[in-house]
Amino acid sequence: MLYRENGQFKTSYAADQQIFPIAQDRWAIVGLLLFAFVGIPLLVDEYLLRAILIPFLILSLAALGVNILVGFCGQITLGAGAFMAVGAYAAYNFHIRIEGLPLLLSFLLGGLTAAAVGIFFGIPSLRVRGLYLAVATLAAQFFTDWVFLRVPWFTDNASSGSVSVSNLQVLGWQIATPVDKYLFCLGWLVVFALLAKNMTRSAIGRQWMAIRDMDVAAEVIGIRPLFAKLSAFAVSSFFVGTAGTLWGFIHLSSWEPAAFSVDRSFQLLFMVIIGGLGSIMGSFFGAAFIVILPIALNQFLPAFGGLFGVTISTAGVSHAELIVFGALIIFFLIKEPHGIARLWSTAKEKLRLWPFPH
Amino acid sequence: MKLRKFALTASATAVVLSSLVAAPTVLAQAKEQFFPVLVYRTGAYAPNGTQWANGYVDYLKLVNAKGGINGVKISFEECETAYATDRGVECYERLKGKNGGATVFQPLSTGVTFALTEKAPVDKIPLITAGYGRSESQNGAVFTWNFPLLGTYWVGAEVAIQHIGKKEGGVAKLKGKKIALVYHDSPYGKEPIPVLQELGKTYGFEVQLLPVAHPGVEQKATWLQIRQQKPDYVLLWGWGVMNSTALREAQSTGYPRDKMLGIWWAGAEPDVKDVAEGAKGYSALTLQHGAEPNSKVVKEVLEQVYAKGQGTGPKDEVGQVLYMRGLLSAMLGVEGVRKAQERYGKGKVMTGEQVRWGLENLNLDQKTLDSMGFAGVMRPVQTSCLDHMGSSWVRVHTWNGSKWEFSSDWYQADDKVLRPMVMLASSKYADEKKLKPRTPEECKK
Amino acid sequence: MGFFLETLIGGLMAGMLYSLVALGFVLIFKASGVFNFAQGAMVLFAALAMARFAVWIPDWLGIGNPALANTLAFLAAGALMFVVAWLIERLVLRHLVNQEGATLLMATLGIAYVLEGVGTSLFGSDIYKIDVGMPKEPVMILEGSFEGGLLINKEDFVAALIAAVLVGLLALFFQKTATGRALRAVADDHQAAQSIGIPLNRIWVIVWCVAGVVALVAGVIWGSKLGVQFSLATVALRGLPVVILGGLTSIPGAIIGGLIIGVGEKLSEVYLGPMIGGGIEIWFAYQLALVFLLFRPQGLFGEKIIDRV
Amino acid sequence: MSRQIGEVILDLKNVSLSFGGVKALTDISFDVREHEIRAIIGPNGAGKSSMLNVINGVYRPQQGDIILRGRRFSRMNPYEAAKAGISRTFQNIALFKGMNVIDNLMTGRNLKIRSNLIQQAFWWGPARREELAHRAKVEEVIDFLEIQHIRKTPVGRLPYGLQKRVDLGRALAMEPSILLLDEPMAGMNVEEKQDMCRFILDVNDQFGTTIVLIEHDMAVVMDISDRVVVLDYGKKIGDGAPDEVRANPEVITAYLGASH
Repeated sequence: MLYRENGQFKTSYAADQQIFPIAQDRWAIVGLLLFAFVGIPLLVDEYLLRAILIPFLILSLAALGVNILVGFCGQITLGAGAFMAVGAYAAYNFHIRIEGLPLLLSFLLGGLTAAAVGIFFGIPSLRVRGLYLAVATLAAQFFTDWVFLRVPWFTDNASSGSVSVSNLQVLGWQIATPVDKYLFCLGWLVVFALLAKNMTRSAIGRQWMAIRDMDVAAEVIGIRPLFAKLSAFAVSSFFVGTAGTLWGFIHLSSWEPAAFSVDRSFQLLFMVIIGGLGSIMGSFFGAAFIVILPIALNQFLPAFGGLFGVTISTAGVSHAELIVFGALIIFFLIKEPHGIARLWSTAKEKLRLWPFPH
Repeated sequence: MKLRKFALTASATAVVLSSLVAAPTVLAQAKEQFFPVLVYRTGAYAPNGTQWANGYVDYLKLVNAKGGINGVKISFEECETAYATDRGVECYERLKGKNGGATVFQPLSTGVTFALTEKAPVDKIPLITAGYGRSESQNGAVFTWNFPLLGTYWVGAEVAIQHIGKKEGGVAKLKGKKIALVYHDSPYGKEPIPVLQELGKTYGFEVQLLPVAHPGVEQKATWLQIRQQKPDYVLLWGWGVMNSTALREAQSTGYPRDKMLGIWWAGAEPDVKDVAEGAKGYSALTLQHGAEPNSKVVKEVLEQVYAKGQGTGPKDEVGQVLYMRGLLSAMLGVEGVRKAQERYGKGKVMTGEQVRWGLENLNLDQKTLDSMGFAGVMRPVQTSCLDHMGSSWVRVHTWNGSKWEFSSDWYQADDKVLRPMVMLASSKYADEKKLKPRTPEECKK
Repeated sequence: MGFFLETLIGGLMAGMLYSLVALGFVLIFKASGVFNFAQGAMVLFAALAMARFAVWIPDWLGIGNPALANTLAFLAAGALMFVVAWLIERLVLRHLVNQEGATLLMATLGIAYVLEGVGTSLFGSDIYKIDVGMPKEPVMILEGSFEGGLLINKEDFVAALIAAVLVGLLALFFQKTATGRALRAVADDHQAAQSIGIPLNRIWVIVWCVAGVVALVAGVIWGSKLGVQFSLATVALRGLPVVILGGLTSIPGAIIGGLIIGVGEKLSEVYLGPMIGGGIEIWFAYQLALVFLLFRPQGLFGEKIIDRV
Repeated sequence: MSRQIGEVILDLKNVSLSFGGVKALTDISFDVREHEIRAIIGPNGAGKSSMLNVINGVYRPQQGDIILRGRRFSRMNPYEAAKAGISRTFQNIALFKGMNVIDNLMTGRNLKIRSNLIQQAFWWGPARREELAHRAKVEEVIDFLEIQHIRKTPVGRLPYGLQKRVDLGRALAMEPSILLLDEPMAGMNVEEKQDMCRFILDVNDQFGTTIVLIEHDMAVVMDISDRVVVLDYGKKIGDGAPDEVRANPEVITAYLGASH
């Protein structure tokens, strides 16, 4: 009954165009942010931070990027992993080759490099679309896999081809403990999520969505497909690229191209599909779902089997994980093609009317 | 409303999150030494990973059946990594604090090893990488928590050249020869390259590099190139299905199998059994042991574990090459604990830091090994603070169409060649990471 | 010259196998507009079934004759693929009629995961052998014409032949039988086909069954070459550039595309690879497909897409 | 009517268009004067929609010129056309289904947006001001079309008639000088048609917008248009004021004749 917008009249367009036009939502988000910045570091142990929360934050950022391209602009990509790799390796090279370059700047430059590469691999989108484009993006994936394995310059001639970083400092802040890493990723994500939201609610976002929904009509209105598509590729790759830098620098701190393989690309695509195409919020839901599901299954299935006196082997769990994962994807596609975000907003609609059904 | 929604969300989150960490920690108080087991029983590398894991777990079960480590029972938990680095890291994070803290990690993946090398010093948990991992981590002064026991890839590469040299009738005869390296395109496969190139310069042979992309099922072009270039020898540095594919392609392009020499990860039953006759004459290095179905320790496993129906894998695979590798790896970890107990108190549960001391002061002489049932399986290992490898004995075995047979004497890697490279690479690492290598004095502590 | 020919022939034979995988894609796409990412998982599943049945069936029935055991295993695996096809239509596709291509694509990715999981739980994740008596040793021909002669891989040759025969049979099936014609009608226009009384659901089951059989044949060939294990699922990724090059809706496209990709990647790896470090064939195939796409967005033989406003 | 019909602003000269050998338009010429309502009629498949598509550059004619305010284009492209002030609606409603009404109309303001991507990302300075200004403009269109109650509804959920109105709204949001309407009244009931007629006349009257219109409903066409072009099988068979066209025998046999 408390979740109502009655009485909250908008007196200006500015008020109507806020990200969260309903006051309760604004408070909830403030609460959530407070909890994330203050509560979680106090409450949560290292395992949760390192194995779940940090990957969740970073993959949310990547999913956000993929969602911009797939969900908002309608260009399917199976090569997101490639742009993570480009971001990570570019940032690595800026980091080690330019003495004294601030880490933040390396990260941003990594993202920008990814954006540039993204534009390049986005060019086919001007000619081909849909499934053909999806496969074309795989070309980017396999090509970058190869480049970072094979061109020693990118890995600073490391004999093994694996690179590592340490002693990360941002503006004098040593990012060493899991809590530091968590807070850094969280801060980064909050900023970029805000930027993403702003883009999607202003002219550029409308251009992307117009191209997605009806590209001929968009062109007739004066939206240039070239600009709209390539800017989506650029922004998306930038996001995905910086997620890659965080994944490499902050999460793994030592990585090889396999960290950004085609499996990662599929994983990111699943996140946006399950989370909700064309929804900022959905990217978070999707990332949470995909990060937690396998770990949860891993922990629950043996315990669950134990209840019935069945020991489920490690292999059994992994197989079950594949099956459950696949089945859930299918289930979502059939039951809720718009993903968890839609479930969420339906629930909110219901809540607004509760306790009256209509 | 906000409050209620918030409370709901928060409690739901709390339930999910706590269930993720909580459950088994309750049991942790028991006096048990916890061995996390990172395995891969699914995915592209499962056929090989599974055998290793079975051997590893069976040995832990054997130790328990025999009363534990001076009375301390071993507890263990598997975690599936699927040979993927990020999943390996997650497993590490999940298991490192469980059941009173992890004793030692053995990730069985070079990629995971690279990632954990950064993390282990912070958590103070030793990392045993018997026969894989970073070659320069032999230097315990810099890599204080890594233990590439029994051998590294550089040892493998150096011995491989020794063996080829011997077959040719002396390393001097290698001049002008051409040796191709068919390798898994990953940190694992790239490790031997610097040593081969170095030796190539010294002895005057040419090294031809032929990378094979993961998972290694597409090698037609590689073997066409081999057919064209006609290298005198082919070194096979593969893992999983890549090995058997290489042998099949060698067969179908007619490259003589007896000119092929594999690393010890390319010399086990899953690699050759389906190629059977087609792989006859193919040789591979061994990490001391081969297939050892007749060794005493295997008999013990069969009697004390399998006879009671507690075996982890199929009985007929007990004693196969990768099974033995897993078993040996577990043994090394257990012996590290045993050694640590000598110093820090017998019958107590050791911390990771104490186990590191144990691993650094490992001294398994032949008598001890024989008494543990490893007679004929392996040779003595003695580590120190500065040498985390302990020994570099290697034999070669050859597939006769139905089983592996030893076909060479013992080799030992040439320290004169490898030591400078290890020192150079590890000091480069120390510089990058701004680490101060341990001095001999610090070691004594 | 001899070596060039060898590479060329090797590429053509590898290409024929790619065509076989690509054919699975094309069949399903033509009839239902589904881009079936699960084709690789189907290959794995079928091969696993075949490999295990070939061991189990003699055990159950006490058959000693390996040829008979293989035949029975093949039939059993084929029957299993029919069941799989039926289940896929029943449980998944039926509920996703008229969804967008992207949704269907994701659904097949889900199917792929389920098939991989079910396959490895039912049949195990070890490496298994399919032995249908393929010749393994190479032969040399034309030793008089070229120095060292031309080496022909008999196994590849037989595999390519089988693939070619299967492709031929499928073409006949599509052209000559009533079911084939119905399938083509569905491919051209779903609604029109339905309106003249072609039952869409049945057609889909049939086409997935056919794709299942194609997967089984591909699985047997690849499994016999490489051993049956998890990596077989990745052959789907090898088939993708082929369909892109050939066009998603064209059976001849799948064949020609397979040959072009096969030859292209082998030649590139052998001649271009050493210059830039090797291991290039996978991405080269994709780039090759991409370059073609830029000039012909619908693939070599695909139907031209015209926008209507 | 108070409006003053002006000079020729759009002139099509000898336009021919074919698709892979099939002729859609053959050697068609006609002009459009400023502020007038110009109708294109003809039986199904006469090439009417193709004609509109040529005018705003969706299709590229093989031959012929388009002269817009004295500038000669041998081929238009949609972006150039939009910049030159041509906007249009679509026969099969080409709204952006994933967006709500306001956002659909806001896309119409796209060409007038000056702030760049970075400014928009930060929702800062000019970007924010612009967003508000354009929103105000869009609200005017909403008021004009009387669709205030559905502003925040996703267009996919709207009934057909309203979708058509939003389609018109999006075109109006561009503040076009020439508005191309492709069967704006197809599929509507009488009441909706009357509304739509009123909006078209009001647009023409209040904003002085030149209108090129395709419509099937003869009564409507004859009522509201100033001049009519008749196409049949891609050829022009008549051109002139409604009454003239009605009297043209060729038109009667080809088109009107078809109805008896």
